[in-house]
Amino acid sequence: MQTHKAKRVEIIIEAPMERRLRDTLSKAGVTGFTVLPVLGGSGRSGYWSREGQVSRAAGMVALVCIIRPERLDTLLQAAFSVVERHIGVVCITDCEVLRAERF
Amino acid sequence: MQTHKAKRVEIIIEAPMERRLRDTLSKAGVTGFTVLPVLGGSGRSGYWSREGQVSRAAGMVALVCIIRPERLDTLLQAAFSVVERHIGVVCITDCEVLRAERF
Amino acid sequence: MQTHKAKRVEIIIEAPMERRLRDTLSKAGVTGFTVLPVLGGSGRSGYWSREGQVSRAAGMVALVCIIRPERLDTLLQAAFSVVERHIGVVCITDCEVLRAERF
Amino acid sequence: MSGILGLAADNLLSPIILSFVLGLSAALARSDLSVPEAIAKGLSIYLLFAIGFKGGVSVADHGIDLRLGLSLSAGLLMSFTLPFVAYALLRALTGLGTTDAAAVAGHYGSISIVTFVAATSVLASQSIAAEGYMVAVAAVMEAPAILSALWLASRGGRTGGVESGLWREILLNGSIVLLVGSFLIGWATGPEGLEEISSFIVAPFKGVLCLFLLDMGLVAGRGLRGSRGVLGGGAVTFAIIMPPVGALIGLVLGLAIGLSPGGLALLMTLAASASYIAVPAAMRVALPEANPSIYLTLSLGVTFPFNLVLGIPLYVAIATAVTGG
Amino acid sequence: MSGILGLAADNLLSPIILSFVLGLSAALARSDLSVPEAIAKGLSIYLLFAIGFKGGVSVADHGIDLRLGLSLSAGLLMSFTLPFVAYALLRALTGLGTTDAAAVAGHYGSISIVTFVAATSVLASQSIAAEGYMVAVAAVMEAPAILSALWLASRGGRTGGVESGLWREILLNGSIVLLVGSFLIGWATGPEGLEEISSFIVAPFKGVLCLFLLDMGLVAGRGLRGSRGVLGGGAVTFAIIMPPVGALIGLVLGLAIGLSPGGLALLMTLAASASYIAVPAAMRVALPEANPSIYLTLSLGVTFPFNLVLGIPLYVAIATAVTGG
Amino acid sequence: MSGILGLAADNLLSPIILSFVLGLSAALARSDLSVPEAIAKGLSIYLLFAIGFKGGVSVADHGIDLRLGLSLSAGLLMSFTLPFVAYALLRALTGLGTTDAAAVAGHYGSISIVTFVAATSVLASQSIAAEGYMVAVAAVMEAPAILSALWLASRGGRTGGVESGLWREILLNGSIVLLVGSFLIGWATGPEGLEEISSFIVAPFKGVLCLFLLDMGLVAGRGLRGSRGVLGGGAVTFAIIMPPVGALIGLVLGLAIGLSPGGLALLMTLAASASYIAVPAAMRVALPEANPSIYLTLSLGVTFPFNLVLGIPLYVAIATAVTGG
Ligand SMILES: Nc1ncnc2c1ncn2[C@@H]1O[C@H](COP(=O)(O)O)[C@@H](O)[C@H]1O
Ligand SMILES: Nc1ncnc2c1ncn2[C@@H]1O[C@H](COP(=O)(O)O)[C@@H](O)[C@H]1O
Ligand SMILES: Nc1ncnc2c1ncn2[C@@H]1O[C@H](COP(=O)(O)O)[C@@H](O)[C@H]1O
Ligand code: NA
Ligand code: NA
Ligand code: NA
Repeated sequence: MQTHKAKRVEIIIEAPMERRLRDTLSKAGVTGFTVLPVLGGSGRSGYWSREGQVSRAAGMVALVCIIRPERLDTLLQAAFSVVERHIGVVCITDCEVLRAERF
Repeated sequence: MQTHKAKRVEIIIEAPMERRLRDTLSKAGVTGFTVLPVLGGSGRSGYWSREGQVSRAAGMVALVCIIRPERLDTLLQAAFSVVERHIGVVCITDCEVLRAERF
Repeated sequence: MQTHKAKRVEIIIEAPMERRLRDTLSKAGVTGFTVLPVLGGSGRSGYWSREGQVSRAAGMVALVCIIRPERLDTLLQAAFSVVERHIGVVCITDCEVLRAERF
Repeated sequence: MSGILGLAADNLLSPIILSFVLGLSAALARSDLSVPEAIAKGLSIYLLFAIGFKGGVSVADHGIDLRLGLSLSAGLLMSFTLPFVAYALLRALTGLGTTDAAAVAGHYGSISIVTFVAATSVLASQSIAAEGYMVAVAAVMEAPAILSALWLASRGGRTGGVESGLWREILLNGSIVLLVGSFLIGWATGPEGLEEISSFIVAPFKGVLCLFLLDMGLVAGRGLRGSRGVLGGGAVTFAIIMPPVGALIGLVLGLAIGLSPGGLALLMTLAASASYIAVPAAMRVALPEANPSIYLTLSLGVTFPFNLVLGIPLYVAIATAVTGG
Repeated sequence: MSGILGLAADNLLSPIILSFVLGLSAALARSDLSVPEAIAKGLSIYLLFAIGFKGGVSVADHGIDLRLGLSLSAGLLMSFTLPFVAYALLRALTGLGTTDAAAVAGHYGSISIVTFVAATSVLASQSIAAEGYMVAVAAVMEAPAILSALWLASRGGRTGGVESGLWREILLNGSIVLLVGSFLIGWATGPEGLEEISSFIVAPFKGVLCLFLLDMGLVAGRGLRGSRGVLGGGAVTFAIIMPPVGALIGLVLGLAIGLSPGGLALLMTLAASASYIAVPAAMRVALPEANPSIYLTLSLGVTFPFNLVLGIPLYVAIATAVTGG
Repeated sequence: MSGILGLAADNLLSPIILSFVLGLSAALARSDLSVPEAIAKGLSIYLLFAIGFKGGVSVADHGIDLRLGLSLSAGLLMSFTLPFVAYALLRALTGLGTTDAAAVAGHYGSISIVTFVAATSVLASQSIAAEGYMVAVAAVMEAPAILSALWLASRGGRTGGVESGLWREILLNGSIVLLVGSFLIGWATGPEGLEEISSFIVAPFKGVLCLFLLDMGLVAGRGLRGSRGVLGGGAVTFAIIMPPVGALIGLVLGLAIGLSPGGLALLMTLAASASYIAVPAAMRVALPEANPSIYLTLSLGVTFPFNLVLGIPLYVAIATAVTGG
């Protein structure tokens, strides 16, 4: 089938920052994304898991955003402004999509 | 280690369509996939999150399917027949797998 | 923005094996990863979903690990030693990351 | 009239209504208060199980009468026909297209089980008895409206073919199965069965309902916030006019059947309430072109609070007045 | 015999059994009714906590006697040896390979705590007292069978080395820790402790058990549907013969120890029941080659319903008959 | 003194404390026992709703007096100033940097609602009455400490600008809204409202608290295990000294206001307790450089158990002693 080149950006970030990331993306005109739950993880700040948390506050989420290649930099700039001081990871992959008009 | 080329297809779709997507994939001979939960998202039909839902009905799920490159088109055709009239996203990435005999 | 080449490895594995996989990765020096929940799936051993499970025991999880290309083989070797006798999938994608010093 | 207002005021000051108001206010004020999805589903399983079981026990206790069959038929009839009434009203009051109007209409033929539960709890607190089998009437009213909605939508040019598998899904949806199943269990085990588990399904019932309505308030409030601008005044008017219209039809049928005051009030409540679980799920599959914001906001954001706060005391007052109960 | 049938019929009409049947039917009819995973886990935490606590309080109340040590030893002995009996039966009745047969055998040496809970609730409704420490016997029977299963599997050529870490995992698995822990809490706080929380752990207990068994029915039904064709008649026969065989061994040991009628019925139930939580998890790690569909379906889909519906009333009847209680 | 030790011993043997100890031990022994996140959140919604509601009912019952305003002011004052006391102690006792010390200090100005709940339940079991509005005092003490912490951190060179939106988030955080909301509902519906739902929010309360504390024990234990090596002896000393220091300030203010013995004990408990929900979430956003392991471990792993086991009986004993109650 006919597919179109795009970029898939995955941002793993602390749950209390999710709303801010969403707001910043919206302001940058990025309105398509999906948020996935995260059970636990490990990084420079050690290992954590939901089980060891009193509240959702200390958990993380993964935000996946598929975007046209030419808009990637806008997205990254916006995301970086939020992620900068915080823990978390930003990972970009080449991908292809059906229904390009959606992105 | 020895790896083999494959395609990773990610389909984000409304939860009430999950069973139909699975059935259609099975009929097309696609029997390997994994379904991940989704917390919320945003797209042309606006922002939603599980919190704002009375029932799981209005939520979405992400189905990830790793498949041999030559079978990609069969998969996309099948997926498209389900996704067509519905909201959601299909995203294809090149990938490599261990244990190729599994796909 | 400035990005750096990396590999994204996704390992879908039985939940009771998660701790072992984590321990093995740690021993191999892989200390950055994220664990996502899985709702269900299908493979050679048939279809399963959380709904049909008495305990979390029989479920699966997805571990995502972003790693420098040169360390990929160490990771795969470690992962394979755990996954080998078990069901599950290992999938590797090329990706790019911000803040390379983190990986 | 002042009696009705008094009832409404009493009703307003019940912990149940105030919990709903708390949830609604919290959501509108954008608090992050939320009830986990699993807990909300757990609470609704509890409520369905308890209400079904108690209905069955009451049938075991008082026996079934001829009115059972008539009531079930009345429920079926209303579920089939109310969507046509709703559709006509929608076309008159709003600018909604065929598909959206049909989808909304389907919701108003079906029922809201929580509205039903709230009504039973108002009746209980006023010691008004009702036929136990009204729970079964609620169950049969869930699905038929979907058929009417799809038929209405198909007139608008949509193919309207209902995919095989959808019917099983609708008829065997979790709420119906649990409600009917626990009704049958209650019927089979009777008062002794109830005694065994009454400190689980009777004593804490109202408190659980409070927490559930807290969550309903949160969801309704989030829905209202998210759909600002989607709805015009006409649609909102519809969502307030339709419940009394439905209740009136329920009243006429219920009187004809000869229901008790409590049963009458419940039949009116069923007719007046709108679905927000079974029908939306079916519409996502069968009418994906219809906009979910519209039907969910009307049903959950407008009609549900209306019935909870004003509708139920009104229906109870009218039912007791006309039956002289 | 007719007494046993009468008991079985009574048992069949209890809300607990009917809730299980409702879940089973819903799953077999492919309804989408489901209990969220978190709720199911929450219910099981409640049940384990309540049953452990009440067992401990009863020990605090009646004191321990010499039979406590003997009962624990009998439990350990059965958990170690029943897998060999099961393995022999499996090799005789089915065509399962060494690994699969060993994995299944392990499940039948261990126990199902919900079956135990259901038995205590049948005893309670017939006012038959039982030793409080039977809860501790249940706890010690969870794990040893795993060792026997791995030994059986290793004979079939598998290396069978049990990875370090697995033992801690098995012995400190959540259910055992919660059961033993709440047993100790109940013992320490005694009847005053129970009074403080009895309206939480005693009054609503049976109702919670209903919802839990509804979910067990759903899971068992989905399991049965998913594994059509996997199991032959021989395997199913095994899953129905093995429980009475285990119960018989439990009866002999319990009589030798001199347990009360209630304690005897519980020991028989423990011996007759098969694990579906602790052992499957251990098998996924230690015997990944064994097919989970086989052991889960037999244990949860066949043996569990058998014990729930026929086994328990049978064991209770026999225990009271032989002790003349 | 021996009276206090006796109380502490009694307290130690309550099912509530023992459940916490069970959770703690299970986590330290690396058992996989865990309470699903959704259940833990559901339990805390229940506790907040029940404690708020009962507080409101008690105000409806006994009326408000002049002391209400004074108590709220005292709460505000303490929440603002305790962080400065804590900060000074931290700089004296530990080598923590400005940001980490400020973040920790903020936690000790705010409160732990579960510690408060545990204290009310100790009071209830000793039949010591307390002012119902202490729940409102708890609510106002949640947030102000955050402001003090950010101010302290900003002195250390950080910009400290509090992002718009964070304040709404802090003031409308779920716990505060639920606590204040259910307090108002309880106040509005009064004793009749309580009667309607008391078999839900009164009878099973203590049992639910047991399960919640089981989970708190698990979380605290996992936290302690995960943060070995992060904390020095100085920090741990702080986490044990700060509660009595806070309680002393609470005692002085409470005596000045003229609170009842129960109210006094609760004000001391609030002052002594440290936040582990509202403040950590705010710190993740506003002070991401601060290390969460430090503040969570001190608050949840050291101060919380200290208050639960020793602090509360101590504060209750002192409060009753000084008021001669
Ligand atoms: N290399 C990585 N691959 C995947 N996820 C990571 C990686 N590094 C960090 N993370 C995630 O980001 C969180 C914070 O990482 P850090 O900022 O390194 O402490 C971790 O808990 C993981 O969930
Ligand atoms: N660009 C995108 N990237 C990732 N997910 C998306 C994107 N667009 C839409 N989605 C997901 O698909 C859902 C429906 O999108 P839409 O059909 O555009 O309303 C959204 O709620 C998101 O979960
Ligand atoms: N091709 C695939 N793509 C994505 N996930 C898969 C695939 N094959 C297997 N899986 C996942 O791995 C699990 C076990 O697969 P298997 O070992 O083939 O039974 C399945 O239940 C799926 O969750
Ligand atoms: Na209706
Ligand atoms: Na057994
Ligand atoms: Na404090």
